[in-house]
Amino acid sequence: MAPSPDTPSGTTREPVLKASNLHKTYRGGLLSRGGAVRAVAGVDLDLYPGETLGIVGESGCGKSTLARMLVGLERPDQGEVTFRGRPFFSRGGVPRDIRRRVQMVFQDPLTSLNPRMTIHDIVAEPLRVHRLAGDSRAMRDRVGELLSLVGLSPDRMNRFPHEFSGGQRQRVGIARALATEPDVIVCDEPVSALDMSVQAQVVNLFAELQRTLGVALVFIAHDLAVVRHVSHRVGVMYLGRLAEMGPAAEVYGAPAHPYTMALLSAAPVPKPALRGRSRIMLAGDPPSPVSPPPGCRFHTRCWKATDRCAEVEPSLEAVDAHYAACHYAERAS
Amino acid sequence: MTASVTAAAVELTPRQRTWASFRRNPLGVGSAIVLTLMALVALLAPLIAPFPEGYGTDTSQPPSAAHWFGTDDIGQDVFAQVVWGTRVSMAVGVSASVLAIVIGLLIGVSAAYFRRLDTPLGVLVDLSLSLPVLPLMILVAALAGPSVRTLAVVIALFSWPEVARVVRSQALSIVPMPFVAAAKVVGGSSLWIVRKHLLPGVVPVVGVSVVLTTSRAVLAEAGLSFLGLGDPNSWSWGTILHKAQQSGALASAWWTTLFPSLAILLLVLSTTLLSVAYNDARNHRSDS
Amino acid sequence: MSEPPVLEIRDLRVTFTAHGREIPAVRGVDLTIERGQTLALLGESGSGKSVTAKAVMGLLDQPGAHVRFEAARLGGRDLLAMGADELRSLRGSEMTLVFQDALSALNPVLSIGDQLGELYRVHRGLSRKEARARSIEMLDLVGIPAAARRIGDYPHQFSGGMRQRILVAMAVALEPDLIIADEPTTALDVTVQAQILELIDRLRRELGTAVLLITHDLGVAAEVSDQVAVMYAGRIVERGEVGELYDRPAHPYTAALLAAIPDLDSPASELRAIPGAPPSPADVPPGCSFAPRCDRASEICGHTRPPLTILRTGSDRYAACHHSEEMLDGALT
Amino acid sequence: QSGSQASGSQAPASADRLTIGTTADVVNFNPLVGNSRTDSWVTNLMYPHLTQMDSAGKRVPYLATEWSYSEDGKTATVKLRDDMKWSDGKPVSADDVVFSVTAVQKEKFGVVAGLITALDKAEAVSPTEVRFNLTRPDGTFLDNVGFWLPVVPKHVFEKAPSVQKFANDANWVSAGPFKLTKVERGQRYIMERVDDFGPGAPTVKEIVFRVFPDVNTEVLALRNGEIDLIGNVLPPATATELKSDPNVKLEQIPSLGWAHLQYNTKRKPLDDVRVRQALAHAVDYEAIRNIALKGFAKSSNSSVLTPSLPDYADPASKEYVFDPELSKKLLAEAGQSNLSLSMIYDQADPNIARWAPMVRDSAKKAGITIKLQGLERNTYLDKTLKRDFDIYAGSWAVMDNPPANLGLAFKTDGFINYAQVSDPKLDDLIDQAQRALTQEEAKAPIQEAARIIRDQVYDNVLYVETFNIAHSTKWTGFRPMPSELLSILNPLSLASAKPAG
Amino acid sequence: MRFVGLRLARGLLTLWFAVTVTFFLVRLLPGDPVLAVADPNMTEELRQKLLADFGLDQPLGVQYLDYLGQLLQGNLGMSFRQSIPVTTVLMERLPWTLILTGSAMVVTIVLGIPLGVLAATRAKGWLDRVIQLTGVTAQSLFVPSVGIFLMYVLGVWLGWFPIGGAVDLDATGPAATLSMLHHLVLPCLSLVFIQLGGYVLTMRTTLIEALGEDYVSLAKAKGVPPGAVVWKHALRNALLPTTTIAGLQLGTLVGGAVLTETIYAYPGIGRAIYEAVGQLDFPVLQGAFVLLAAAVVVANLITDVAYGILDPRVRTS
Ligand SMILES: Nc1ncnc2c1ncn2[C@@H]1O[C@H](COP(=O)(O)OP(=O)(O)OP(=O)(O)O)[C@@H](O)[C@H]1O
Ligand SMILES: Nc1ncnc2c1ncn2[C@@H]1O[C@H](COP(=O)(O)OP(=O)(O)OP(=O)(O)O)[C@@H](O)[C@H]1O
Ligand SMILES: [Mg+2]
Ligand SMILES: [Mg+2]
Repeated sequence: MAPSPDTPSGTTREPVLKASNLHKTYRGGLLSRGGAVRAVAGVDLDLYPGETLGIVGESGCGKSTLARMLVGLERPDQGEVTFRGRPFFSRGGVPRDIRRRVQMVFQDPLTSLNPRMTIHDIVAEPLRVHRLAGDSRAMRDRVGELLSLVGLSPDRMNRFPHEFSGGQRQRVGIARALATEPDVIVCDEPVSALDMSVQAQVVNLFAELQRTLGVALVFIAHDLAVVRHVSHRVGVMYLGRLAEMGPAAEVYGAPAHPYTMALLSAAPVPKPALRGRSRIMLAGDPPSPVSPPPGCRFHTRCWKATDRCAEVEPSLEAVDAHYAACHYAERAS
Repeated sequence: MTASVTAAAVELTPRQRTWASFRRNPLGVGSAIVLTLMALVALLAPLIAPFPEGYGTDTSQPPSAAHWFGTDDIGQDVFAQVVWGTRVSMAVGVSASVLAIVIGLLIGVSAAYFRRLDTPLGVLVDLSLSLPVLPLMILVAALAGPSVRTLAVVIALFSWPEVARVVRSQALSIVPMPFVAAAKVVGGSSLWIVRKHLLPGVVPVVGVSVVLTTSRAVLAEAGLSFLGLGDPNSWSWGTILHKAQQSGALASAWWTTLFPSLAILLLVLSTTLLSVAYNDARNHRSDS
Repeated sequence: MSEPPVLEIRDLRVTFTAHGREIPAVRGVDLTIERGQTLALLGESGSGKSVTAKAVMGLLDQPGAHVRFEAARLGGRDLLAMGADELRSLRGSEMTLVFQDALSALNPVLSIGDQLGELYRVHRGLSRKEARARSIEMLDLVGIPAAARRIGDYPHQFSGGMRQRILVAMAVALEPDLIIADEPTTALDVTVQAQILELIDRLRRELGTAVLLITHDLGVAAEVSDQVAVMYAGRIVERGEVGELYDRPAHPYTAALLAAIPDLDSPASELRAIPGAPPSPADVPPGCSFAPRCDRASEICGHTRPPLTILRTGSDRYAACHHSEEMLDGALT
Repeated sequence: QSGSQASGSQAPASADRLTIGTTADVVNFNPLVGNSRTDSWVTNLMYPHLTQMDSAGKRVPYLATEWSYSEDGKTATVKLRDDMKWSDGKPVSADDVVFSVTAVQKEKFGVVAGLITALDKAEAVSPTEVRFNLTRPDGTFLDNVGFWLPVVPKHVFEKAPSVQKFANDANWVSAGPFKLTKVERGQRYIMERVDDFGPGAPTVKEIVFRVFPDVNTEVLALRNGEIDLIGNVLPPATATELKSDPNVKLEQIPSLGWAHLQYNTKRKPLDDVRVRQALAHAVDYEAIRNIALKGFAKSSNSSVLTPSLPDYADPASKEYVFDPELSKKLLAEAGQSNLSLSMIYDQADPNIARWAPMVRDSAKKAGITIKLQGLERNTYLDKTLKRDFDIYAGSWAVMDNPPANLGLAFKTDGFINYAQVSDPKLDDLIDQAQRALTQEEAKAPIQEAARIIRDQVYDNVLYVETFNIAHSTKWTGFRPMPSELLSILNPLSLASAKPAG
Repeated sequence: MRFVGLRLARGLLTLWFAVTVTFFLVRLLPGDPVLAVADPNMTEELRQKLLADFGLDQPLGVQYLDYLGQLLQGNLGMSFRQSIPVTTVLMERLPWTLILTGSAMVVTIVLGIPLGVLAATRAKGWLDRVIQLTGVTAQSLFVPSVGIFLMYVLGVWLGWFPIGGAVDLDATGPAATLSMLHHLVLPCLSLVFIQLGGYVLTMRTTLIEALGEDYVSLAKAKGVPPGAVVWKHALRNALLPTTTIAGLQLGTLVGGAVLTETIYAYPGIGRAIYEAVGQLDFPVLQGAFVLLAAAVVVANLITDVAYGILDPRVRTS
């Protein structure tokens, strides 16, 4: 029941990364209080070679948790992630070659770089771990190459992260992710921490890298416009589940799920002329993932909700060219 | 990009910034100087004063030009005792703290990194911290018999939980950092991460810990020696006080108590001030 | 000009001394807000927006901060001539502040009722009971359900959106002349952000308050403000009516920002990124601060700083650029 | 009046209360068990002994009025006073004496048990006469029993299943000059005068023992007027200093014991007498007495018969000379070089802790390395009993009867034969002295034994300390007795103490 | 409730740990406890009998279980030396230790909080430096040195305070209370000296931190008077870490009490421990440790409760 591929080339190929029925619940420790947080509750997705899959959703809906499971940082409670058909978690942990093939770019470029290591050491770390470069000379060359690739001058590789600007730091993070020549890069809000004037540089870099290197990207962000800009397909998450998933143009152009509609309509548009357009204002706040509402998770804030929504949880089903999890999904026709 | 390069170039590294703001703190610099001097005194004790032994004819003399700190009841030079005491007190302090740091570091880092160990180790640390330590030290020191080595080991044995606690909390703040996750994604093993990311990360707090544990160890050594559990073959400040007390001269020969007490105060005070200054310098927020 | 502007600031300069160095965070800012008007102060991280707000509120009383105004008037009253107590009595009643992060801005150990009621007790001298009654009214006003029951609750017991609403309630409680909202919605989800912006806007309309809205989101500014001022490196580089400014930016920085925004409707393959990064506040280039990144920069930009001047074209438009006239001309042709 | 006023030292004393400082609590109120100093001081005031001692170590009457041996030396008889009463009104009788000695004999505990091995059976001949049947003639028996055995009330102690485990911590029934009325552990012990005390009613109405952490504080308290008397012996340095204090009087008390070094004769090379002699000549005796003891010590001429017991002392004995060269020569003869030995001592003993380093330093001059092992008291005792040492530095507190004491200390397998001496000739001489029923008879063999001990260096006596006991000049009338146990805190002394002027 | 339950369980665990550690440490002491009781020259037969009497002839494991069993019934055993129950020995001492440490704690808090506030609100000013320096110096003092110094200056030279003991013999009624306080001053002062620094410094740091928080800025922005900003808004938050520190420092306080009681002949548990070590009185030693550990546990529980009261985040969940 996974969404069918809708890659840029439109061909049906084997997914590089496939997640099926992922669940992750954070339980408090022995001595802590509070209930279990159901961060991700049943997510399926496929990632095809060379495509960019965007994930949007509000804070706390489980985007990062999903990302961490996709790269094997977190072991799903239920379901599994496979890389080219091979499961991530075998007995001895994640196999090294899968580790090599799936990389990640983090949200905050400063905290994801160890402040005590030079740029060279940071970018060289994956090379060292996987013994990908011979001697230290070869290592330097390779690091220089990677830095050039992301538009950084190699002669600054002996400096420390704090000597770089936000955008440059994020480039270092990208260079590190590229070091092992991965097939998949999962980006968890890679531009949200950047200044608006720098954001575009990095977004462009991603687009370009993907074009030239052909890596598959999972691009997570809360900024709808940015996701729209880079993604071929887009998934919309709400409270640990996918509400809608499909080709970017479809999801943005003809949203089927009420939540997607609300999200699109609430996003501020930098065009004063469009002010005063009619908007869907949702009532209340997103419910807490500690006790998600029964039935459709969105029904507490949904203007279309009926009794059925409060009882039956809708599954992700095909709606026109994309998928939505709503009993009353809006069809284009 | 040139503008940002020049902009960044003026920024100081955290270490330079720490050093710059440390340098401006007279108390911190003063303490560092005092500590260095005391370390020198400890190292060069044989050049400064002869080992206090035997007896002299000028017994219980107040401070004078011949005996700067006076003499004790068998005519030994208190100055020489204090000088040589510096050696033992500092040696015990430093070795106990090094030992405590090693244990505390191992336990603290393991507890923070290996989640399964955290609860048992955390409980162990908490439990050890809530024991009344001095009585236990008295007991164990009595058990093991007095020698400098025993003292160092005993003090270390009861000082590591404090270190472990500090290390653990610092390591716990590093473990969830994205750069640790990044190292994991990149394929680093647990050992790799502990070695390359955690240990270097806790070094600054361990630095402070070394200083504080040393001063606490010096106090503990003095306390135990004062209670008569010190090494009779060597002079430490606590031993001088103990002998002064034994000879019943506390009330009259004030110099036999004052100078070792001052030495203890000076060492502990300067280590504490040093760590406070270092912490202040590192904590850039409080600097504004 | 029958009524004096609610806020009038001339030549605000703020310098911090830290680590033996001077950081001129704000270098000469003029602001005027009329009654019932919303002025959006735009600018990226570190450009001095928050410092400006704090300086106006008189909150920069810490050692190491040096604040200088040429003139500061609130509703015609000279703030510079006032004593500390007088100023304090203005704070919270005549001018109020809404913080970005409600969780850290609300005192975790005091109940909401206590924190809200404090305003009435300090400024109006009401009794505990009266203050409580008024607080409940205020919570009702900003849409906290079951306000009377929740008045004794603590901040951590509320959701993010509710906390932000409580902050807004505090800001409007005593019907101030001026509300300064420092990125009041950055920590919130878009759907909740829309609610809060709506709330602030409603209260402004109802009470006729002037609002200084600080944001770095061009979309947010476009949605709610009447006037926009753009800050760059501690200075206002452009200001004007929102529609005009977005349509025909008179400063290259504004123009570049607008061009760098991904557009939901037209996902172009390449964003127009601004090269480089904002200068560090401790080390701003001479001349125009934006010159190193500006594609229009000419020789004069490198050494002569353009003042903020009123523009020939447009109504009440100001810009600080040697080339603004040609920009506007270019836009017209 | 003995409150906290600092100027208290100026006010005259009243006979209402005498406050004595001590540095320890009473551990056990059972006089047959308790063996700390404070225990003895307090219980001595409550439980009479048969005899006391004069300043020359001669026994003087207390509960006993007369004592003697039979011709064959196999029975000893003691006559008791008839005017002593337990505090519950019952008279102190021969039955109590018999009960006390029999309990010790049966349960074998405390100091006394080791001293009465000759006892076969004790019986009350009349309420005021006790007869001891002995298994062998023992001229030391009466001295030992008389001096060491506290007499406890039979009608109280017999109720306990084991006398040894009887805590005796409340409702005391006593017969001394004072009775214990109140105990505040860690603070003080309050004793009240017994008006009809047989040997004469005490002057002081109340005696308070107050607990202090150390002598330093006691001295401060004495000067402050908080206490009237320091029970503990003053460290020499303190005594020197207090000498000049007009408000303080020092009583000089001879010690019945001595400080000494013992060499473990079972360990090589200490089994060689030349090595022991070399060690003996490597000690600077004068310096130890003059510097460490500040002159408050007498030489005993290297003899175990000390000047404190003039009746036994041997004037011919000569102290070893301090002569490192001679030591070296002796060592060379014995074929020893680079001799390195360890020396144990009780770290808590201030005097020994003072002179132990001096012993080490003087030995160095003779090329002998001595490693000091100042031990915590219990470890020290343990090592001593296991004879686990090269050199033992210590002191014996009360050696009141040479034939008895030398037997324990130097006879093969003697209880306190720390040096593990095993010398048949010595054993013989000591036995001879013990059998002697009079002191005159015992003198010759015991002096011969002492000479052997000196020549063979079975014991190296350093000095006999002169104890300084300080009291406020507001008090007078004390009757000093030798030894730290009795000093001026003995029952007869405290019973006769009175305010000065 | 769950919170209180967990804390209690934790307290019990700590107690068990303390009991176990001390039990085995005490047994490992060299020397022979029997020696301390009887004459060193006793016969082997008597020795064995005594060992059996004290239960020391059993295997360690059995002794341990036995001890735990007795402990559960509130029985700490009999003192070897004094032949009376350990509980009796300790209960006589406990009140004094409680009075001493309790009063030291109260004085420390009463002095420490205002001093910390004073220093924090004048951060980097001269008063701050003076307070900080004093605090650090006090913290660095060696307890016996302070004790001797105070005793000599205030007790002997000036004669203001008695130099040892806990209460005058003759005092009764209110005079006794006065005398008790009079005796308490010096030991309490010594303890306050070593404790105060820690409190002031923590108070200062946490308060400076709190004063930089947004909620303090907001309070100022609301026009709250400066005094209320500090005492109402910042202080209550700063007290939280201070409370934790207070809990952690209890161990130090107890250690300080041992030295202080020893120096001032104060009849508390600390002195009892010192004496019991010398006498190898296992049961007393052990009992004292257990009691001290229990006191620390109880005090920690109180700290936790205080924390709960101060922090609604704990209280309301
Ligand atoms: N390690 C963890 N332990 C407990 N709860 C966690 C943990 N990590 C995440 N959570 C919780 O799981 C939920 C989902 O978190 P997640 O970080 O995946 O959200 P997100 O969509 O990435 O949000 P954001 O946009 O804020 O980054 C949240 O409620 C969060 O509090
Ligand atoms: N207390 C302070 N001490 C020293 N420098 C400060 C202080 N507060 C702010 N600054 C500096 O002043 C500059 C402007 O800061 P400000 O907080 O006004 O930026 P901002 O525009 O609000 O940015 P953001 O969008 O990140 O909130 C920054 O470079 C900051 O580092
Ligand atoms: Mg996230
Ligand atoms: Mg800001």
